[in-house]
Amino acid sequence: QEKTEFRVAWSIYVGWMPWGYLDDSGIMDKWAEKYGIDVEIVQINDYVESINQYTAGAFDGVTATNMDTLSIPSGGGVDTTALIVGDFSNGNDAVILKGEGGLADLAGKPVNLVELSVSHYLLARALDSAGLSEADLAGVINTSDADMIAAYATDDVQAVVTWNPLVSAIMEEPGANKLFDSSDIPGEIIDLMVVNTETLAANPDFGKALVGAWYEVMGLMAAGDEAVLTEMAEASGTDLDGYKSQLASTQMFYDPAEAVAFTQGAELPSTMVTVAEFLFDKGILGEGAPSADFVGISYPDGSTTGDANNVTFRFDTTYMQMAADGAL
Amino acid sequence: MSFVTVDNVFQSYGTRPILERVSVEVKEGEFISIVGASGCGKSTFLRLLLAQETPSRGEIRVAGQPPAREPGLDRGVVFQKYSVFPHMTVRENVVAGESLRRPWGRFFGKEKVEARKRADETLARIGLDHVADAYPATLSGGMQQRLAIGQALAARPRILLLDEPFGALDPGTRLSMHDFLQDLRRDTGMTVFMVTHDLSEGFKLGDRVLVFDKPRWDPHDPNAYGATITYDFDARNGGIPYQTIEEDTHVLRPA
Amino acid sequence: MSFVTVDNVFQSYGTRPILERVSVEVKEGEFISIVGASGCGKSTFLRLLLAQETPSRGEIRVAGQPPAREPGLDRGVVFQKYSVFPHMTVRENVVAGESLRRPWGRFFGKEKVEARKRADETLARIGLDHVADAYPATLSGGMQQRLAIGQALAARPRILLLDEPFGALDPGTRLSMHDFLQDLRRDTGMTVFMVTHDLSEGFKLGDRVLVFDKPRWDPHDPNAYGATITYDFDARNGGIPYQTIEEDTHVLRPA
Amino acid sequence: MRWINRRPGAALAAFLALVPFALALAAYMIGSDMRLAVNPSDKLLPAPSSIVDTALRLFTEPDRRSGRILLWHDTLASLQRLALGVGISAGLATAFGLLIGLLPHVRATLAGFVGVLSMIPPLAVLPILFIVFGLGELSKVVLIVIGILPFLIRDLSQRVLEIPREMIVKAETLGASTSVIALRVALPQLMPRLLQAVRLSLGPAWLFLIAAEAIASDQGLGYRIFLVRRYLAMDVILTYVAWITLLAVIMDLALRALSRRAFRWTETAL
Amino acid sequence: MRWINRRPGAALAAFLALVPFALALAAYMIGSDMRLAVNPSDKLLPAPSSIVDTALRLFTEPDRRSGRILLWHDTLASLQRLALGVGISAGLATAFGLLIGLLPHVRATLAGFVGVLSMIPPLAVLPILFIVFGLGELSKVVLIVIGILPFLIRDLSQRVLEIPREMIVKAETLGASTSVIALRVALPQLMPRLLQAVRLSLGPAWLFLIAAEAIASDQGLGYRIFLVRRYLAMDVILTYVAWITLLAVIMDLALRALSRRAFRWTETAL
Ligand SMILES: Nc1ncnc2c1ncn2[C@@H]1O[C@H](COP(=O)(O)OP(=O)(O)OP(=O)(O)O)[C@@H](O)[C@H]1O
Ligand SMILES: Nc1ncnc2c1ncn2[C@@H]1O[C@H](COP(=O)(O)OP(=O)(O)OP(=O)(O)O)[C@@H](O)[C@H]1O
Ligand SMILES: [Mg+2]
Ligand SMILES: [Mg+2]
Repeated sequence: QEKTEFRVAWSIYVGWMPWGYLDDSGIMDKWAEKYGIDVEIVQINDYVESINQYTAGAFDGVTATNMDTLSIPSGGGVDTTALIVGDFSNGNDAVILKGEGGLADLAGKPVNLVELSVSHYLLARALDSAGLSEADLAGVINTSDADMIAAYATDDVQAVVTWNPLVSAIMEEPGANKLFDSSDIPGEIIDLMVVNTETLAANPDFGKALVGAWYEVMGLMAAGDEAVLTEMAEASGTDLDGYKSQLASTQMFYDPAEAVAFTQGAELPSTMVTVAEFLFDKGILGEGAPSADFVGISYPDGSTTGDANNVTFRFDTTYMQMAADGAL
Repeated sequence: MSFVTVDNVFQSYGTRPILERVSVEVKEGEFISIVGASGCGKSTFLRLLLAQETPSRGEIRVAGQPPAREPGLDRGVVFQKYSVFPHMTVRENVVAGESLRRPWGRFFGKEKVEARKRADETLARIGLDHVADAYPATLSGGMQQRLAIGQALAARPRILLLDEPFGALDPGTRLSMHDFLQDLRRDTGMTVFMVTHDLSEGFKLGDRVLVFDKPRWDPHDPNAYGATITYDFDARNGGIPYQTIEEDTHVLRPA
Repeated sequence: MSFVTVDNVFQSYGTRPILERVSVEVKEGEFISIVGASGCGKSTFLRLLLAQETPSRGEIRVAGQPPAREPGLDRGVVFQKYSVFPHMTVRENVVAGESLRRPWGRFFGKEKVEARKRADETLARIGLDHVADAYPATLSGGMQQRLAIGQALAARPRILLLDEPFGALDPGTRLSMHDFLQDLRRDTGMTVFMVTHDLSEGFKLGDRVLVFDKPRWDPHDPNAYGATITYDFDARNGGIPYQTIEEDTHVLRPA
Repeated sequence: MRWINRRPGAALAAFLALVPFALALAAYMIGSDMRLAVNPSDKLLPAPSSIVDTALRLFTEPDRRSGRILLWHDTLASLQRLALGVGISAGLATAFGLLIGLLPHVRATLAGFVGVLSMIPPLAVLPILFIVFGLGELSKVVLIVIGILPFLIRDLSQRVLEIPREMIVKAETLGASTSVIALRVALPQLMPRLLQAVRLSLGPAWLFLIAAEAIASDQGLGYRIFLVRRYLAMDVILTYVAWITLLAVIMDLALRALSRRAFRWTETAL
Repeated sequence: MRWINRRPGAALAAFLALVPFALALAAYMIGSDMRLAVNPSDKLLPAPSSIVDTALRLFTEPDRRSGRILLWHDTLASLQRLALGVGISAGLATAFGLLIGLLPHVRATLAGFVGVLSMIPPLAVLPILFIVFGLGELSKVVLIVIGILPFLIRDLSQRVLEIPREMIVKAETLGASTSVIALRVALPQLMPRLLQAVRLSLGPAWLFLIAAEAIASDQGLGYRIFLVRRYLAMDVILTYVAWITLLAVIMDLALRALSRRAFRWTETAL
């Protein structure tokens, strides 16, 4: 239904820091005013909680990865549209071993990671590439991201999978050995701004305002505006250099046209199928899910993967295209 | 004419009988002392008089009214402990004797001023005017009990029930409390029931002394039977019956 | 020859004097009753005798020994409450009278069997053999105090201190406890100090009755001075001094 | 008659006791119905029937991957940690409670320190715990200990101080040394209070257990709840929460029964 | 002389009280030195001097972005939530405590329910709380309330039940109705217990506040700790922990002083 007040949640992560900036700087308000609506941007510390809140209907949009969008809101029957494809991880996520060795040496070792997260997915892909499976490990130990660095410092921990800024902090420790990172599977871990499909359909202005504000900040970042970057760096708890190094391993789509091209690319459907299979294998798609194809995903060209009668995850380039065309 | 009528009252807790066949008639204005061995049911009898409990059988009527179902304004009470409100000053405690019956439990405005004046008169009479603004905890045991009696009287009950009111006081204080109580009685002519452990106290103050004891006794099960009134002495004639009783005190000894 | 010597003892709490210039000599085997108004320092005096507290000035010697610094085996004590161990059975309480001085507080093996036998004898003597395996909480007040005294005696102290041992008992039980205590004394010939609120009890049991009171009195500050021994009666001659004393009881009345 | 003097009969009391539970259930069912009407695959408030299905499955069906029934496995792991944490705390608290309560020197030394320790929010110092105690079982047990020990020590030392001085003096006159007083007089009287304090601290103990399991673990009730939160499996979460609540209630009742059994001497006369 | 009878003098007592703090500090300094010797940029146990530097900075230097001194800002936000949560709980607990303690019918209805509620681990139902109460200030306050209210209700209703029956009977004989008994007799006597119960529940209240702020917030002491925990900025964390501890100690002392002031009637005679 139509409305004029919207709430969007975001959590702290390299590629999502612009959401904090466009709220603080007033850019969001400017764009919202332009379309005669009101958008509240809410920062939530706990990433999973932000997605849960969105799924429960407390927010109209949320920042999430492609994988978590598929498993939580889409798996939970909330029809969700990927409004903005902001970046993909290009080294931001990594498998790190304490000491010398390669992927094969993970066999028989416990691995600490946030279970069922993109880290878990990355590990599965890494093991795949080395011809191993999770069963070859001594186990995966669910470890909160907030405590990953402290955990790494203990003797119990031999290998971790995690994301930035934790990766850069851990790599500073002597002996940290990066075995595999997301640059080895480019384009598979995608950071999105997803919104409720019905809300978006009823309120196109909401989509326009969000996209417009986002790409204004993208422009500033692309231009290397240090004041902007510094503010983002500090909001994420690090400094300019730290933030820049994180950005280096993030494939940001500063230009909406690039995002459109990526979303329309032929790789995306096969990536999503791999992700769905991973989720099904872990039992995340729920007990009602008879197969990995339970949830349908549609793509900009109208094609779908999974159950075409149960499409709840839509990649839609309409609004990014408008930004690319300067039509906002 | 009988003012308080106790008619064939039984009381048990669970299956255990405490009181059996208790019947007694009391005239208005009489002072009844109640004595008996520890645990024989004296306090229970007082609770029944107070209507705090309902007897298992039989009934208790006051002034011919139907039996009361809960404690109320017509019966005042003073226990050995906890008979004044610790969070109120001495004066507030006396005012509470009149004000608690009000919807908010308080007086307001002019009424309040008047109630305080009446309270101060009562305090002067019971000799507590010099500590009117103190809290009860700072008073000696004797002063606390004096206050408790003053507070109970401020509500103008028709019957006053006292459960070992002087049990925790030392002998000197006790004697002065006797004088105090006798004076008050002279002034008000109230009907009083007083439980005491001290026979001489009972005879000194009472018009009648009721002795509670178990008339039947099962040596294998001491709790099989309840107590009843085994003696009802006329005690008006000073200390004389006390001498007579002395020979009978074995009924007061615990088995 | 003096067995217990109290020599010019003062005791204050903070700046408040409780006892002043207390001196008294007691022969071995004497029974000393101590009376006085509530709060005048009777229990304090007993604590000093017990060496639970050290006097601010003066000293207390027993059998010519240097003043004790803490309670020990030579002084037994019974308080009004809390004088038996609630978590031990009646028999264990009596055994504890002998065993607590051991390194582990227990007897083992043969010693244990013997101690139990001795305890059962004591229990028979104090009339508690039928409840040997009960816990104190299930006993009446009188039986608890009898046990407390039995336990104290099991340790064979040279002096026995009693602080209102019968204060919480009803008159019947009290009388039988008097008999009990008098029997015990005849058997053991112990030196006893007993604080009581009941003058007649003091005179009945004691060889001497010490009266504590404040000899000086400041009407503006009732706490300015401490109490001392104002009378030291010879009470051996039955109840006769009691009659004499009656006229003096005003010293026992609280101000 | 005043309401204060009216007592419900046994039948009415039983009925009244059920009312709030029935109301809570009804409120849940209405909420769940409303959400499911809008989105039939809503995960937030699953229908009671589907919770029951899930619960049955969790309690009986082995996990596909490991072949173990995870719920029992998690329960065992958590109870073990809880028992260890609470047991160690109770032991330490008894020792420290006796020392602080009985010995003025120890009291002067430790009372203030324990008071300040009890004010430190344990969750905030987790990283240090990890380093010192590792990430294994030990750190979870230690978090529980750190979480409840200061409270237990404060409570128990207070209880020791409340033992009537008369009783300790009596023991002294029977020749008891400090250690005999501690072992034979104070300790037995402390035991019922210990059970009571343990009952009180089980709530916080569960809390810290869940927090510890949420942070680094591969089994346990708290682990599972926080894991399935990742896909909002409220049916699983609710089952686990109900199960934890049931366990907590059972433990509480068991401790109460134990306390009545073991310490008959605390019962007063008829 | 037995140790049980030996008392330290005032000077010795003061010294002894400092000993454990000094030992703790020394242990920290040694640990820190050891780690820093191996890795000079170790973050886990920063040198005390660098903690002091950080603390000074946190307390005095405004944040560049917002121009506010974050620590004061966080403190204000957290204290507000804490005060609201504890205040609301205290109010509700007083009302329910009076009702449950005085009225047999309410007791029959609610006592069991509150008992079961108090066994539910609040952290496990966090997601539901956030959905029902939103993510604003309300949900943080509500988590505190849910965390401590059942305990407070149980404690206070117990205290009401402990009011000597004699006193209530006395009020009845003075003609007091149920509501007058509640307001004029039970309530004033409950107040000192309420303050005491609030003191006891401040610890859990802090815990829940920190947990709530860790999940959804953009200011507050707990938020900051969790934010910087990702970078293991132990200097900041330790400063915040020390600050929280100090605040908790001050609150505890203040409540104790208030209780002594406000309820002079609880003091016994000289
Ligand atoms: N509410 C109750 N439930 C069960 N038993 C009770 C109850 N109240 C009292 N009793 C028992 O009833 C008996 C009589 O008690 P009551 O208090 O009337 O005795 P009493 O004569 O006043 O004794 P005392 O002189 O010690 O005050 C006692 O054995 C007591 O244990
Ligand atoms: N440890 C203490 N610190 C301060 N004052 C004390 C202490 N112990 C007792 N007092 C005070 O000393 C005075 C004497 O107390 P004590 O107990 O010796 O009196 P008592 O004669 O035994 O009175 P009672 O007949 O009531 O037992 C009392 O006013 C009491 O308040
Ligand atoms: Mg009685
Ligand atoms: Mg005394």
